[in-house]
Amino acid sequence: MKSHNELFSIIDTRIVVEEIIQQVKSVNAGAVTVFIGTVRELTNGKRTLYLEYQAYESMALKKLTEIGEEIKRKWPATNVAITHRIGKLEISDIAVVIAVSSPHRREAYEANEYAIERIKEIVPIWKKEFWDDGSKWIGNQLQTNSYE
Amino acid sequence: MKSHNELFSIIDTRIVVEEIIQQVKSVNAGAVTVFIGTVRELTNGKRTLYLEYQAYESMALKKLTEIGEEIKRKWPATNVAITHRIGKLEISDIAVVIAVSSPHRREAYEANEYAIERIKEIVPIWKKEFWDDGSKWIGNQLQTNSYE
Amino acid sequence: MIKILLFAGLQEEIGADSLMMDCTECTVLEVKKYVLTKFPLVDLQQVITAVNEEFSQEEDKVISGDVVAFLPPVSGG
Amino acid sequence: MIKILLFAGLQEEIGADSLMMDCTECTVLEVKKYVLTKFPLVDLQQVITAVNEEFSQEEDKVISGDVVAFLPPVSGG
Repeated sequence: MKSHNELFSIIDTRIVVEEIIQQVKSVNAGAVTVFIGTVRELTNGKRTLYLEYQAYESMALKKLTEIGEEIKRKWPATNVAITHRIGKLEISDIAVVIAVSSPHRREAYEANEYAIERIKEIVPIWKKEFWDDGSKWIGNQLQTNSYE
Repeated sequence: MKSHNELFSIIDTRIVVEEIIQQVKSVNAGAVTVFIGTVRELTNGKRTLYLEYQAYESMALKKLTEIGEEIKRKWPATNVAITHRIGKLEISDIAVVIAVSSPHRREAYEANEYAIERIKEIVPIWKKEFWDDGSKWIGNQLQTNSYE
Repeated sequence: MIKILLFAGLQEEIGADSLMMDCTECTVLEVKKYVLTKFPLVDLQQVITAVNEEFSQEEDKVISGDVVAFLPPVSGG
Repeated sequence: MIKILLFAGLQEEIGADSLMMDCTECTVLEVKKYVLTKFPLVDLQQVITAVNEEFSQEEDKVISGDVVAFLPPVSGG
């Protein structure tokens, strides 16, 4: 399964960072920023065994594309590509990659951070954490904090 | 030639981004930020043919290592790796890669941007731009601006 | 008929990834009430809704053939 | 003897990547003046210096065997 809309994808296989970087390459780019969200072992002192991500796929893809459009409006000289993985992820696996290229570095950092904030606000993707004593769907990360 | 000090390197061959990312991987990292500085074609409307980077190598390596130590003091939970390329670089070639991993994303962005600012301040590396009508050593980028 | 999509914890609580509701024209609020009538133990307070993949308000109209998604707080990224 | 390292534009202007200066103990300022005496057309106003790979001030002491680097404004990254 790979449902993708050029620069914005939801996939259920391993994300290859280099491929996302290639999607934003441009002779006008002096800077590329990349954000890689990975599964970490400890969250609030609790040991995660693995995660499961679920998406409302068609809407998630639409919202990722919208985030790309928002970024183009705010920072017109940038190029953006975002891939989010769903399904079962182990510790250190990559859940999301955001690549932004820009002539100048300031915009590349700003646009990249904007993208991850917006993903956490509007993209319908959910994470379930599995520990050795149970599991839980994680919600509302922006307020209750877990991985940010 | 590859003079490196574990996480901090000056090389005169192609930089492989994935290798730098691997150097900061950790089960405690939920976020990895990567900055990739590339050679762009147009600077202030002028078409660059290629660049040449020169370093005071031993001191540059020492200063990169110091920047890593500064970051560890400011953001103790981060891991940092920096590789800078020297010699002749063509358009779109990668000049520098900075990778920062961290449990939380805010620090990973902040530490990464701090690293590139510090590189432009204290690391003895110089860039010469070649155009079809001449060439020039670039200096003082932080004030007169070119690629930032 | 309206299709109701369920995700994450809500999907597990209800034990289905979608439900059908028989109506030709109603509001999002009515769809919510329908679900609460059938599954009174479910908590929809933090759930936001999307109609045909666009975020919606409780007063928004829904017609037969529309897809209403019930979205628990997201945790992607 | 002190070794003086030159880089970037300065290296090209002087036409050498290093110079030697005969002194057993002097200051960074004296090393600068020595270079300006030999190459009066060179502009050192924006150049900063490093002694043994550490940034230095004009009043810093230099002894035989030290390496003094003349660093034009950097442009790495």
